[in-house]
Amino acid sequence: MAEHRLTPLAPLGHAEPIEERIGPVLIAERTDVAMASVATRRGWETELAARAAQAGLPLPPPGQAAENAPWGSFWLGPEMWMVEAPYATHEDVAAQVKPALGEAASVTEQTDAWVRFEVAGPLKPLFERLCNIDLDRFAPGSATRTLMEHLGVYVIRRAEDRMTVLGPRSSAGSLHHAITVAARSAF
Amino acid sequence: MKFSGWRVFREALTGHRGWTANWRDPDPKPAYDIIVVGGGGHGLATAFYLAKEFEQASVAVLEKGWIGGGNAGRNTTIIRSNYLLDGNEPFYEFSMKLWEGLEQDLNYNAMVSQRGILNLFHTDAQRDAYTRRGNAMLLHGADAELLDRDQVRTMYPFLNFDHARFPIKGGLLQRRGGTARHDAVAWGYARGADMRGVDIIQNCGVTGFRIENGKVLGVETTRGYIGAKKVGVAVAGNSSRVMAAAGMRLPIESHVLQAFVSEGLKPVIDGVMTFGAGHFYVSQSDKGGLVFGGDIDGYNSYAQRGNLPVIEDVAEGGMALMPMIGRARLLRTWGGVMDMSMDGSPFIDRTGVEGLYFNGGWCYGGFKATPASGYCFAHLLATDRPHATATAYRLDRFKRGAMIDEKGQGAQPNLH
Amino acid sequence: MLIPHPLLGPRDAQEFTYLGDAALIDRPDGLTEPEKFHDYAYLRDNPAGVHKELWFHEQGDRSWLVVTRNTVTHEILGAVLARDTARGRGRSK
Amino acid sequence: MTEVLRDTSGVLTGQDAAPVLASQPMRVTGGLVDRSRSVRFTFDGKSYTGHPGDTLASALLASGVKLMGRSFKYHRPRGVLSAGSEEPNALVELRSGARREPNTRATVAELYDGLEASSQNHWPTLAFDAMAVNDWLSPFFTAGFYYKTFMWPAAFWEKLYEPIIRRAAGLGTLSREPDPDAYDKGFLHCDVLVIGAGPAGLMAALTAARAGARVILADEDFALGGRLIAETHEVGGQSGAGWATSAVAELAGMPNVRVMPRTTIMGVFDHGVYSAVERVSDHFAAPLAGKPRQVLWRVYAKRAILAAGALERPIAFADNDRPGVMMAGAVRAYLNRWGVAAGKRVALFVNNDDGMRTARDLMARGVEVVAVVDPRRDIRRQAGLPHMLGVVTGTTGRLGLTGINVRRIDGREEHVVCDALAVSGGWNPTVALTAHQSARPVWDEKISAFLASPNAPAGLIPVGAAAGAFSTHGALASGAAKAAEAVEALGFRAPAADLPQAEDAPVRIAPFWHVPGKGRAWVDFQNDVTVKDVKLAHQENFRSVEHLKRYTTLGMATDQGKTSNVLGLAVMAELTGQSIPETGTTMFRPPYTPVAMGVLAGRSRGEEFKPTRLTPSHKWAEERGAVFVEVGMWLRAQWFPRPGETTWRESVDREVLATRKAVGVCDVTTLGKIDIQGTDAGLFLDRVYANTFSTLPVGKVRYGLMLREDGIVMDDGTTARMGEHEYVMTTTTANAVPVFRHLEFCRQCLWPDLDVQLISTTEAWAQFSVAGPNARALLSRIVDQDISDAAFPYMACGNVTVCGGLRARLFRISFSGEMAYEIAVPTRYGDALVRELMAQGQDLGVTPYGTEALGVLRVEKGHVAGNELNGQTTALNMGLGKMVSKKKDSIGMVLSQREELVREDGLRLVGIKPVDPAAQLKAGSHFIALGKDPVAANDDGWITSLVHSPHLRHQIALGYLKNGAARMGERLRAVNLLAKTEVEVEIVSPHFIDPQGERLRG
Repeated sequence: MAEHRLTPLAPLGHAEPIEERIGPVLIAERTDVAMASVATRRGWETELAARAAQAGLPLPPPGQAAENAPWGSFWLGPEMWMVEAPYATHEDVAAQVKPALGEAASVTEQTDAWVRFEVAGPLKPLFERLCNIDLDRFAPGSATRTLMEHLGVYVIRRAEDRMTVLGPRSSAGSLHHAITVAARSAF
Repeated sequence: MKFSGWRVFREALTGHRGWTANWRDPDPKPAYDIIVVGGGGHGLATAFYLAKEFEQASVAVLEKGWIGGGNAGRNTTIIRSNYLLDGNEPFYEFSMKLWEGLEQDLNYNAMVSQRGILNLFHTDAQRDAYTRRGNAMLLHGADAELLDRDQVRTMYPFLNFDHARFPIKGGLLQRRGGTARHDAVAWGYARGADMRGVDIIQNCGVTGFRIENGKVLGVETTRGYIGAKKVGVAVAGNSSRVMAAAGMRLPIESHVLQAFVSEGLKPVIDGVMTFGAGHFYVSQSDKGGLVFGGDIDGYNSYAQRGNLPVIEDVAEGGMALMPMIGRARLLRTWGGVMDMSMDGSPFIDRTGVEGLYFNGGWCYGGFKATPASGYCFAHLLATDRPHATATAYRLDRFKRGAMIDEKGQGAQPNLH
Repeated sequence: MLIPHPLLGPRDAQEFTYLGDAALIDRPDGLTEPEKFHDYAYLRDNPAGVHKELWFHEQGDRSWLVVTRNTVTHEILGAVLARDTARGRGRSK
Repeated sequence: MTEVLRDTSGVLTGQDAAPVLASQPMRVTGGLVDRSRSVRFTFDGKSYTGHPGDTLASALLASGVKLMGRSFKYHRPRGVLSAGSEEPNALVELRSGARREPNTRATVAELYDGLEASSQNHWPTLAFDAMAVNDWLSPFFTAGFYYKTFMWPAAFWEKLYEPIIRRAAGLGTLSREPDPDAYDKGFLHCDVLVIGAGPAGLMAALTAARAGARVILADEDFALGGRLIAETHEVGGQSGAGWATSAVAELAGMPNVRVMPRTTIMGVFDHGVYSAVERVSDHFAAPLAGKPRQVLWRVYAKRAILAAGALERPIAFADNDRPGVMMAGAVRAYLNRWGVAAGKRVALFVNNDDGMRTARDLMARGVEVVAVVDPRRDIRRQAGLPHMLGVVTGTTGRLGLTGINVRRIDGREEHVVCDALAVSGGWNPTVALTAHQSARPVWDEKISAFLASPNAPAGLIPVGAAAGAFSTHGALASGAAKAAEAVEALGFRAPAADLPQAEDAPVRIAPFWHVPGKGRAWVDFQNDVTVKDVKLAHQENFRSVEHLKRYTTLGMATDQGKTSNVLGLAVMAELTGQSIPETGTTMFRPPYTPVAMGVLAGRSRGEEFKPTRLTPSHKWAEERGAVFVEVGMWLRAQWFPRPGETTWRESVDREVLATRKAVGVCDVTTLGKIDIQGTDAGLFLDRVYANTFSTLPVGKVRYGLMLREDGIVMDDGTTARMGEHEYVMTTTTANAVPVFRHLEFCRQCLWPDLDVQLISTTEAWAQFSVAGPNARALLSRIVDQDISDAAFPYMACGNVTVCGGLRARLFRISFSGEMAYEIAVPTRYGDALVRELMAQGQDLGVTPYGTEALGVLRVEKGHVAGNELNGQTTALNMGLGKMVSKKKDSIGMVLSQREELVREDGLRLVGIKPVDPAAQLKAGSHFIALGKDPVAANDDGWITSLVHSPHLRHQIALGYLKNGAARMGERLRAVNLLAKTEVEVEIVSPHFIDPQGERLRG
């Protein structure tokens, strides 16, 4: 962690991220993951694959997420991925990824662009009220971007009963409200 | 036959045996001086004014289905002349003046009702834009008033003033705006034109034009060839389809616009209201239904029906603006095919083919324009000169850079 | 409506933003053929029937797609990445 | 689910025969209501009791209440016609206060304890309605009479006639209060959606589910079984209701099945999207805490089985609308499902065998059947039935039926005393959903009814009565067969269905529509459309079905013509002498039944109408008591009031002056930021911007002007070159999204092989403008590196660290005209950074400023913003024409040069100041030359942006003026006709302060 005298604020506006249990689900705000986007430079497709593999960075196919500690990643769009790593060790993750990929990729810091909610519990009754994904066809390891109460979000299914929701940080409050209201309606 | 209260009274006493057909169903003649393609409001109004104002004795209206069955019978019946730009405002104000005398013109009660139209604003920038617009309206001799929040609240106390995401800051009011009974407008023009000798020919679809040496000679139809000295096309959403038969590409896309009506309710909304922070506008009909709508579906379409997202979007706007509407029930939805132009404004113009004239590009604003559109198209067809209020509606305006873009959205029809 | 995304399968049209006729891919060159810009920017075939059109997966993977759709029935006959269509029409740099 | 699984044994045996309660005189034995419990409710303030399982209609009928409403136009007394959602007559206001629901159909309102209902559309009372005078005036109030009168004198329409008509409009009344209940929405996915849980639907669901498909079974009713629970047919050797109960039980127990009672499929949309409304709480007095009243489900189904059954249609004869005249099927439903007799002496008027069931069922319960009137000559008489070959020519009884007039085939007329008349004109398959995508139903002679068009939506498959298979066996068989086809097409293997035994009576019907004669025969009961009105429409040439509907309002009531459309069409066919298919067909549009607006909006209402975006400094600004303003989805600090300041002007003036004098800080995070990388990034920018960027040195920023392809300005902002192949573009707050979309279009569709990658970083960085003479002094206390003018000159940019090592980005750019920087840190530190800036800047006079001061500063400097970039103006209009490079091809370059856009005398951006410094201007005022009339011909332009400049101590403005560049120093009037004010103004340069820009470089 860089040494400096500024103290961070979590997206929901508190010093620490907050958690809430509603019925069987736990909805937890998380700030301990750093993220950067990785986009293939034109003509460097194979080279990027090689360098990523060497660096242990998984670059999953469309609609998928992958993990290879300390790295995680999910597909954003054609030739573009989001790379995740623990914030404690990779605060400036873009700077840490770029050297490994060099000219093969454009790398952009994304960590604080997003609010991250980890949702644990029975997912279907909650998410069928939130977004248009067919959970029966959205197995663990699936990742997609979709709409949630007018907001563009990424949903990544980590396990049968665990989902990550990434939303625009500035709308953290609205997104949290949407998820909790849906939970109260569902359970 | 002249319609009047006395006539209704007499017929009531004699079992209504005296009423006759509102218009004939003649077979097409071999040829006419002027053929109007399209038996919607604009086509019928054009025929009416051709006969009444420009003494044209040989006029036919060709309609592929039943008259008034397109957008004339599918709109939300709003009339207004609250436009910003010089190219538009004189035309729509002319239309408003024609509306104001329509019953007497037609001897038909189209229920023109000037209960006012209120455009709400929610930001300072919107207020500035409406101030500019209101002043433009007044400069053109129309009426306009700028209301503040409290004045709006006195008018419509049930709007969401206290818990709104985008609080109401005021509104631009045109008291002369309002509604008219859309079907009756088409029927009134049809009856008026028929009485003046116009042949209204239903179930007669135009399949092509006979053009020789750059001049139109007549039209091929599902009921055979019909000759004509001049042909005026006023087919709204089908403009591209029909004009393609004359070899023309138009600055127009066809899009579907949905409209909605609630169950009949005792009167709550007197005039017309538009929400400034979402896609929702509403009025209440004389039968009690809330008549409302929102944005177009947004994709090219010739289907007279839309999809669910727009229905939800409109309902969200309605709930945001007037949360009492939650317990009113949506009764019916339908769709019309809009001739969305590249700058959101219409065309009334000659074409590259001599004797072939075009009226279209009305987007979702065609109903309020019906009288002036008919009058100005008749003027052009009869005199070959554009009417003074319609000089800007030229097909070549994009070549010259003379767009009439009220919304400032540029050459993307679904944004207008 | 459901758009058959070539990479992601069927996706609700609500995730997309519509632009218009796929002919917008064929932009003329501003220096060598300025006279073509009026027709390019303003005239449309606007067919009643099969239409190739541009949809942007704004709430998805940010791909521009060329969707082939019937404007009368709304039936969708296919969808491809606009990038591939553009290359197919000779566009490069 | 418990109520749909309620034990139904004894439906036939009537073993649970309860003593007839005085309070429920019409209650007979049997039925599915739970007689062990009583439910209290009120109608028009009077108390009644019913049982769980009752609807409001069945409970009122049981209590002997026949009169439930008034018709729309003539205010005729109305009773229940049907037993389902097609009901046109028995409409009530349900609940009270803010929860009042007008036009609620008593036939589907599930009874709950404490239910309040009141009748509608009458004055003063239901039994005595003064408005019934309209009925006496009906000879005048024919179809469309209002089109022919009220025209003279012209002014009277709006002043007199229309207000009277409007006062009479509508049926029920809105509360005028906000709907207090919550609504929810959701998405469901399945292989097969089964619509309707009657015999066909249950059999289809069982078949599909047993094959392993994911099945959703939806029915609008709260009790599943459809006609099986309204008839006395046996299925598989047990009661139909019994079989339904076990079928539902089996389905409810399967993991791949979702059984959804109280769920109406309201619409069929493109590509297999169905909308369903689930009434979660309408059978309670109020929803439970946190729970919605209703849920709108968007159902994504690969196939849908339409098992919606059929609706019985009336026969038109004189005064066929009196309370007590009911559909025969409804009479059976009330009898068999609810244990309610429609009357003590019941007559029938039918044109098909189905009607005779009614007589048998009634007699089995000991209800007297006084006549079975049938126009068919070839009927199969049944022993013990009082058959009468003939027709009903009229009825008697004002508020309730007292008798019918019958004309026998031999011409004999007689009056039959009865208190209920069961009518059956045959059945219409419920094909509404198949027509939602404009596929018109087709007439079928065999059953004298419309069936689904072959062009119905792909994957929507009608079965059972909805497909014209009216017998129980036919329903079960077609349900099983079509469901099997459907799932096998989806790759499942359907096990052979074991069909239970059931009746298979053939359809024996002779089309019979109306009884000719004097008097009014109703076609549309709610809208009071009679055969006479149809005749008049014909006479006046409103013959096309659509003209007929619109002219007479046939089928436009809350029931959308479910019981009236086909009858009206048939009458028109008789008049034109054409066949029904030649005359036309009926169309249906969504929704299938009326839907509460609230559920279509879901949670998007009030403050949750749209998401709210907060800036990184929001919490801090709140603590400072900032006033916030909506900017798109954002909430931004508008100004920061200080104690003692009484007007917003005071605060804003202070913020502006402090910024110009010392240093101000403003959160500018809302500006769009797009990260643009790649070896072709510079080339890409040259094409999307009107000016050039490939020549911009690394570490420098440049102002960029972006055009639409039509040559109009789309957006502006600064773009910084952070590295050889790395740029950061900023957009206006409003255009961040459309600009990104546009750039992706250029990248993917126009130049797919350019090496350029884009991603938005708007929210990743908290960015603050630090402006004013002390800006550098303040920032040097924050930034760890040297930012002296030499090291970091005007328009420099770069990566730095702040506060001892936090990575940050610094841009030396100015929107205010002052020496200014924009400093960006990772968003989570935005709050800390602004607090740090305030703390470090104390002695430097640091002042936070909001969007109002921002506006004043930029107008003083003459920078354009939203009001000038309104999508109608060119670079030339803004005085930036020279920025459009003609040397390179860029988006909009060509079309920006069109004749009308480059006119010398076109609009130009100008500065405006009032000649009298004390004068008050208004944005949106138009320019009129001195001495000229305020008319459009003299309109020279308008004021776009107006502020008070504390710096100059008077108002200043920007505006567009015809030939403005050539009119510096000219005096004009700024006219605001809306407020009837005008102010003399002087046209000046838009750069009110520091035109040379020394301050910027200082």
